[in-house]
Amino acid sequence: MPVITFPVNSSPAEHLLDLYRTMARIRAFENAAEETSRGGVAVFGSTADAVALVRGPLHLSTGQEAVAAGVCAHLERGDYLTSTHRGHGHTLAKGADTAAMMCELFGRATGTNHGKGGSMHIADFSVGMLGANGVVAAGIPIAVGAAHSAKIRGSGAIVACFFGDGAINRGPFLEGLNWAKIFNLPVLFVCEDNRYSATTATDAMTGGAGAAARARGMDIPAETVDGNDVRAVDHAARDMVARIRAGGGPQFLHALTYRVKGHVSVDPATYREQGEVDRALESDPLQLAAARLDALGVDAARIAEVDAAARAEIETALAVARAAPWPQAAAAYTDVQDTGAGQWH
Amino acid sequence: MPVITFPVNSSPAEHLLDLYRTMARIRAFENAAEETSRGGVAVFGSTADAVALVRGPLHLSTGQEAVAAGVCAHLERGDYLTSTHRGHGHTLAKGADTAAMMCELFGRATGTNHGKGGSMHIADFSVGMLGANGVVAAGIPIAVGAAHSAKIRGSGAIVACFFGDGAINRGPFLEGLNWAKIFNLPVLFVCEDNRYSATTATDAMTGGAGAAARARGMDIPAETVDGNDVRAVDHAARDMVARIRAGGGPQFLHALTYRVKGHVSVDPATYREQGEVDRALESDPLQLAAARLDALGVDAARIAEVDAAARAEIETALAVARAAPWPQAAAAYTDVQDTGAGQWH
Amino acid sequence: MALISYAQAACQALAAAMRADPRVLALGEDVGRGGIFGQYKGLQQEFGAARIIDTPISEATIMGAAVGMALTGLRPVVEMRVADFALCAIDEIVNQAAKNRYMFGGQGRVPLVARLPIGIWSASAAQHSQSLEAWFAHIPGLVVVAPATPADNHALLAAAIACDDPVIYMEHKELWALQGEPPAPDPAVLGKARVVRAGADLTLVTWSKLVHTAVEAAGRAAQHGIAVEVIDLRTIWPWDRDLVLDSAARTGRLLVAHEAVQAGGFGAEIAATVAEELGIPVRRVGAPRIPVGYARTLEDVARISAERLLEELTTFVQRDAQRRPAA
Amino acid sequence: MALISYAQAACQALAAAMRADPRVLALGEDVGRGGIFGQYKGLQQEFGAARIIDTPISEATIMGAAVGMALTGLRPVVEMRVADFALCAIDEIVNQAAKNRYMFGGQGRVPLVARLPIGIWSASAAQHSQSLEAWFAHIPGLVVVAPATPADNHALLAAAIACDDPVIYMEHKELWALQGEPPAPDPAVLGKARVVRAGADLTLVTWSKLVHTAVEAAGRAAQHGIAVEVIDLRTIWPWDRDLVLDSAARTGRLLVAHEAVQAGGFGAEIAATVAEELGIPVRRVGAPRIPVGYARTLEDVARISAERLLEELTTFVQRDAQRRPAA
Ligand SMILES: Cc1ncc(C[n+]2csc(CCOP(=O)(O)OP(=O)(O)O)c2C)c(N)n1
Ligand SMILES: Cc1ncc(C[n+]2csc(CCOP(=O)(O)OP(=O)(O)O)c2C)c(N)n1
Ligand SMILES: [Mg+2]
Ligand SMILES: [Mg+2]
Repeated sequence: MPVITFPVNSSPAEHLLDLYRTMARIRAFENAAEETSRGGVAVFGSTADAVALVRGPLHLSTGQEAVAAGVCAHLERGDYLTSTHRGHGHTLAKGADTAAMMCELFGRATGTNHGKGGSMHIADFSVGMLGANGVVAAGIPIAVGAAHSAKIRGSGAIVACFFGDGAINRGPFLEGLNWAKIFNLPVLFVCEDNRYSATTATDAMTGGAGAAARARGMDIPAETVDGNDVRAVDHAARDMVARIRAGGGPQFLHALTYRVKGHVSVDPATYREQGEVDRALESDPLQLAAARLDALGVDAARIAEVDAAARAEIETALAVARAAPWPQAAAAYTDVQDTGAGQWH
Repeated sequence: MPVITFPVNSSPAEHLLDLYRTMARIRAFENAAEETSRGGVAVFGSTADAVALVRGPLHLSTGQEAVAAGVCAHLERGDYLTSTHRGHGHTLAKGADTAAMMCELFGRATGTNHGKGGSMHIADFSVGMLGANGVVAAGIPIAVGAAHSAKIRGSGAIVACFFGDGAINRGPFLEGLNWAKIFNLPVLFVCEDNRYSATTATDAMTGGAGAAARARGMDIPAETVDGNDVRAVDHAARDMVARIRAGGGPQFLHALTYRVKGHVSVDPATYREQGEVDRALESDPLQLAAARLDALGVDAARIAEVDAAARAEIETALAVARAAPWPQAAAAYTDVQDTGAGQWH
Repeated sequence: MALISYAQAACQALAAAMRADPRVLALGEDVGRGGIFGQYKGLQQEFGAARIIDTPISEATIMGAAVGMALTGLRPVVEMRVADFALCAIDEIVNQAAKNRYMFGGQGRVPLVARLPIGIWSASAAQHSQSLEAWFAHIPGLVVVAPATPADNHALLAAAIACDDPVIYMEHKELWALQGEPPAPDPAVLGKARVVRAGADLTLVTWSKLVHTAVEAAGRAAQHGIAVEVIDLRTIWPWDRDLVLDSAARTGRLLVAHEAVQAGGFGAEIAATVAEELGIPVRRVGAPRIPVGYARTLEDVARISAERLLEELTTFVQRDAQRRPAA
Repeated sequence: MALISYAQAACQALAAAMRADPRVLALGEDVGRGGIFGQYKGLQQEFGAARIIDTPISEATIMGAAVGMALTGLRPVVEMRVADFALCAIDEIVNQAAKNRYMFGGQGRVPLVARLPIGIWSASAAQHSQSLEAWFAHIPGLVVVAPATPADNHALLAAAIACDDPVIYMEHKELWALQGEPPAPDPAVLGKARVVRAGADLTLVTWSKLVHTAVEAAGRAAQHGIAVEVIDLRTIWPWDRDLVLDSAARTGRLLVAHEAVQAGGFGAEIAATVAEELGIPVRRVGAPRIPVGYARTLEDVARISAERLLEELTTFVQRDAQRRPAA
C-alpha cells in the first residue's frame, strides 16, 4: 500500500480550536438552513410552503457536531465517508464547500448534487463524501464496499461510516459489520447515538447493551465515548484511525450524544420531556469546547473570531445560494443512465 | 396465560429411546427420499430426470437428527416451529405424518402441502409446523411474529425457530433476535451449525465467535452444545424451554453438528476433505445414542426393533406415496387468494 | 356534516376494526405517537402498546413478524411509512406473505394489510417518491389497493382489514391532509372501481392522487366540448376489468394515467388488455423513466399535471376523431 | 466448431473481461467453487480469492458493497444465484444502485452487473421460479438484459460488464446446460433485439428461454401456412422499440410471450406501446397469476409450452384474418 502522510499535530489548544471551528461552521450552516426552511417542510400531513428556500425534510444535527468534527479531523481528502439522512455535519467536516452545500439545500443548479438531491442526499464525491442516504442503515454496505475496494486497489484510503442508534436494529448493520470483519477492511463505524429514532426512544427498541456490545459480539474493537466532548471523540477516532491505517481492520466508535432538535426541523418533539432537552443543552458540544479552550488559555476573542468567521462564511453561502440558478427542466433527464439515453418514456 | 401440562418424564433410558426413535425415523425417511430422488434433481446445470419420484432440490439432514429430536421432544403440539430448506427432520419430529410427508416429496395431492411445496417447503400446520423455507433466515421473523402472537393471545404456546450457521450472516437474524428480546417473546432460537453454507465453509464467512456470541451481544441467554449428542441437546432444550414457558423470554441454542451429505442430495461435496467427513461419521448421532442406550442397559433387540419399525413405517409411507394421486391441473389455481379468484390472467 | 381528512378517515377505520375485532392490531415505527402522518393518532391511548406496537427500525422483521402473526390468528396492519422503505422488506412481502398460502397448500392464511404509501412527496427526492403499485400487481397472492379520497380511505381500509388475503394498501403521501366527505360506515368491495364522472368521448382510468387531477382536467375538457368519463380504479389488483371494458367500449377511447413511471407501469396492463379485448385506440400517461429530483424544476418534470392530462386527452380525441370521423 | 454451454459462455466472457481489466471482479456466495451452476468455474483458480470473492449469505450487503465498490473505481459482477434471493437486496438495487448517479447529481457512476437468474427451475416451486424482469424495467437507472443463447450469454455479458450503468443481468435457470454455437469475441450492443426467424403474418416478441419455444412454435406454424417473425428482445430495458415497431407494422399483428406472470409483465409494455403507436391487433401470452407449484401437474400450468404458443398464434391470425380479410 502507498504511504500516506498525516498532518503533524498542532498544539492541543490549536487542534481543539480547529475542531471548534468545524463545529461552529456546522452550527452556523444548520441554523441558517433551519431559518430558510421555515414553512418549507411538508411533513405530518401539512403542505409545503412554496416560497421557502429550503424545502422538504430537513434533519438537523444540532448538538451532535462534535462527532462529525472529531472523526473527520482524522480523515484525509482521499478517504471516504458515508452518511445518513442527517448528513450536513459530516459533509462539511469532510471538506465540502458550504456555498455549494447551501446551493444544494436551495435546490440550485450549482449545488453539490446540481439540485437533484437536497439536504437528505447531500454528497460531495470530490472530497470522498459518498452521500447522505434516505434509507436508514443503507450507507453501511456501501461503506463496506468502498473499504473493500480501497483494500483491493491498495489505495490506502479508509472509510468512515456514520449511522444512528436506530440503524443498529436493521439487518445491514449486522451484515456490514460481519463483512468488514471477515475481510479485515479499513472502515471506522461511527454510531451517532442521539437516543432517538424519529419519535421513538431507541433504548426501548434495542435488545441488550446496544451498539458497542453488538460490534464486540463480532470481535470488532469498540469504544463508547461522550459524543458531546469533541476531545473524547477526537482521541478515540485518532487511535482507531491509526489502527485501521496500520491494517488492524474495522473499528467501532459509539458516540453518545443527543438530538437537540426534533427529528425533522418541523417536529416539535412533544413526545419527550422538556427537562431532558434542557439537561442535554447543558452539555452543548460547542460550549464544552469553548470552556476547555478557555481553560487551555485560548483568548475569548479568538473564539469569537472563529464564531464570526463561521457566520460570515454561511452568510456568503446564503447569498450565493439565493442568487444561484435553478436547474433547467431538461436537467431532469440527465444522469439517469447512459444506455437508452433518450428513451425515458 | 392458560396453564399447559407437560408429559411426565419417563426414565432416562426410556426417554433416550424415544429420542432415538425420532432420529431413526428421520434417518429412514431421508434415506428413502434420497433413494427415490436419484436423477430427479436439476442442479449444477444438469437436467432433472422426468421419472424420478422425488424431484427438485433435496436437502438432507442426515447426521443432524439429534438437534431436531432433542429440541422437539420439549414442544407441545400447540407450539410452533419454523424451519429451513433442510426441514424434514423438524417436520417429522414436530409430529407430522410420514406418509403425508412422503406424498409431499412425491408431489402428490395427498401430501402435507397437496403437492404445492415439495421437500423445500414442507409444512404441517396441524402440528404447529409453520413451514420449511427456501430463503435462508426467512423463517426467523416469521417465528418471532408467531411468538409475538402467542404472547398477545395468551395462548401459552412457544416457538422453536431453526436455522443454519449460514443464516446468522443475514440481516433478519439480527432483527429477529432483537425483536424477540425487546418484546420478551417465547421463542427458542436453534442454530443448527453443520459448518457449511452450501459449498462454503461458514467459519471463514463469520466474524467473531459466531452464533452464541451474537445472541449474547443482545443479552439473549445462549448455550453451545454438541449437537450430535442427543442428550446434550435434550437437556439444554429442556432447560431453555422451561425458562421460556416461565416467561423468561428468548433463549438461544447453538448446536454443533456436521452436514454429512452434500448441500443437496446430488452435491458430491468435493470441496472438502474426505478425512473431515470420516471423522464426523465417527460421531453419528444415532450410533452415539445407541451406545449410550447400551450403557444404560437397554437391550440391543429393542434398538433393532425401533430401527425396524422406523424402516417399516417409511416403507409404508413410500407405498402410500407411490399410489397417491397427482394434483389436478385445476388445483394450480386454488389457494392463490380469495380476492379476485378466477382473475388469474 | 364536518369534513374529515384522509389520515383521519384511515385512523377511524382502523379504530373501528380494532374495537370490533380483538385480533386486529397495528405495528410499525412511531405508531405509538400517532405515526408521522397522524394516521394512528390516539390509537395507542385507546388500545394500548400491545395492540399499537412500536417497533425497531427493522422493516424486514416488521413484515416478517406480521406474517407470523397473521398465520397464527391475528390480523396485523403493518406500517411501512412509505413504499420506498418497504423495499427493505420485499422478500417478506413477495416470497413469504404472498406465497405462503399457496406454497403450503392452503394450510394457512395471511390476513395482513401492509400500508405502503406511494407518490411524490413534495421536495423529498428520489428515495421517498416512488409509486410501485405495478410491482405488487404482478405478484400472485397479493391484493393491491390505492384510495383517492377520505371516504375511500375509510371504506377500503375497512375492506382490506376484513380481507383474508395479504393486501398492499397504498395511500398517497400527499393526500394525508386532504379534506373530504365523511365516510359511510360500510366497507367497500375490493376490486370495484368507481365512475367519478360520466362522459361519452373518452374513458380516463386512473387512481390515487391523480383522480383529483383527472377530475380537474375532465372539467376543463368539458369546456372544450370533450366529455371525459373518469374512472377511479381504487383496487389495482384485482382491477375492475368489466367496468373499464364497458366504459371503454362505450366511449371508444381509453386513456390510462398514473403517477408511477410509465414504462412498465400498471397502465400498460390496462391499455394492453383494452387493446386486446376491444381493439380501440389506447394511450397512456405516466411519469418519464427518471428518478424524482429534489429541485422543484426537476420534480415538476416527474409530476403529471392537469394541464398535461388535458393536453394528452384533447390531442388524443382530436386526432382520433380526424382519423375515424364516422366513429 | 465445438459447441459451448450457456454457463461456459458466461464464464468465458467474465474471464476475458477480468483478464483485460483489473477493475473487474465478481462477488457472491459459492463463487469460489465455481458457483452452483458452474458459471464461475475455474475463475478463482485463475484470478484468486481477492477477485473472485466468496461472501457470506448477506444478499443486501453483497449488493450494497458492490455499489460501494463500483462508486470507487471497481466494476463488480454480483452473483445473486437466483432472482428470487435478490428480493433480499431490493433496497440496494432500487434505492441505491439505480438512483445513485441521479440523486447525487452525476457525481458517481455505478458500473455493476447483478446476475439475477430468472425462470422456472424444474421442481423448485414458488420461491425459486420467478421471472421479475418487469420490475427492473420499471426502475429508472437500470438496464435489464436477458440472454437466450450461449453466444448471447457471452456477447451480452461482455457488453454488460463494459457498461457504465447498473445492469440487471437475467440468465435463465434452465438454460445453464444449453449447448450452442461458440460466441463471437465482440460484445453485443445493449438495447438491440435480434430477428431469429423472419415471417410476414405475425410478429412474436419474446426473450430468454421462451425464444427457443417460440422458434419451435413458429416452425410448426409454418407447416400450417402461418409465417411467424420471431424476435428475441435480448435487452428488456432499453427495449428495441424501433425493431419491434418496424416488424409489427409489416406483419400487422403483435404477440408478446414471456414466462413471467402475464398480469403486469413486460409484455404489457410492449403490447401497449404497439397498440398506441400502430393501432394494430395485439395479444399477450404469459403465465397465469399463480405461484409456481412443486408437482409437475401444477408446474406445467405455469409454463408456456410450444403447443400453447402455437395455439395462441394460430387462433390470433385466423380470427384476425376473418375479421379483416382485406388486411
Ligand atoms: C429503512 C428506513 N426505515 C425508516 C425510515 C424513516 N426514518 C428516517 S430517519 C429515522 C430514524 C433514524 O434513527 P437513527 O438511526 O437513530 O438516526 P437519527 O435520525 O437519530 O439521526 C426513521 C425511522 C427510513 N428513512 N429508512
Ligand atoms: C437468501 C438466500 N440466499 C441464498 C440461498 C441459497 N442457499 C440455500 S441453502 C444455502 C446455505 C445455507 O447454509 P446454512 O444456513 O448453514 O444451512 P444448511 O444448508 O447448512 O442447513 C444457501 C446459500 C437461499 N436459499 N436464500
Ligand atoms: Mg438516533
Ligand atoms: Mg450450515
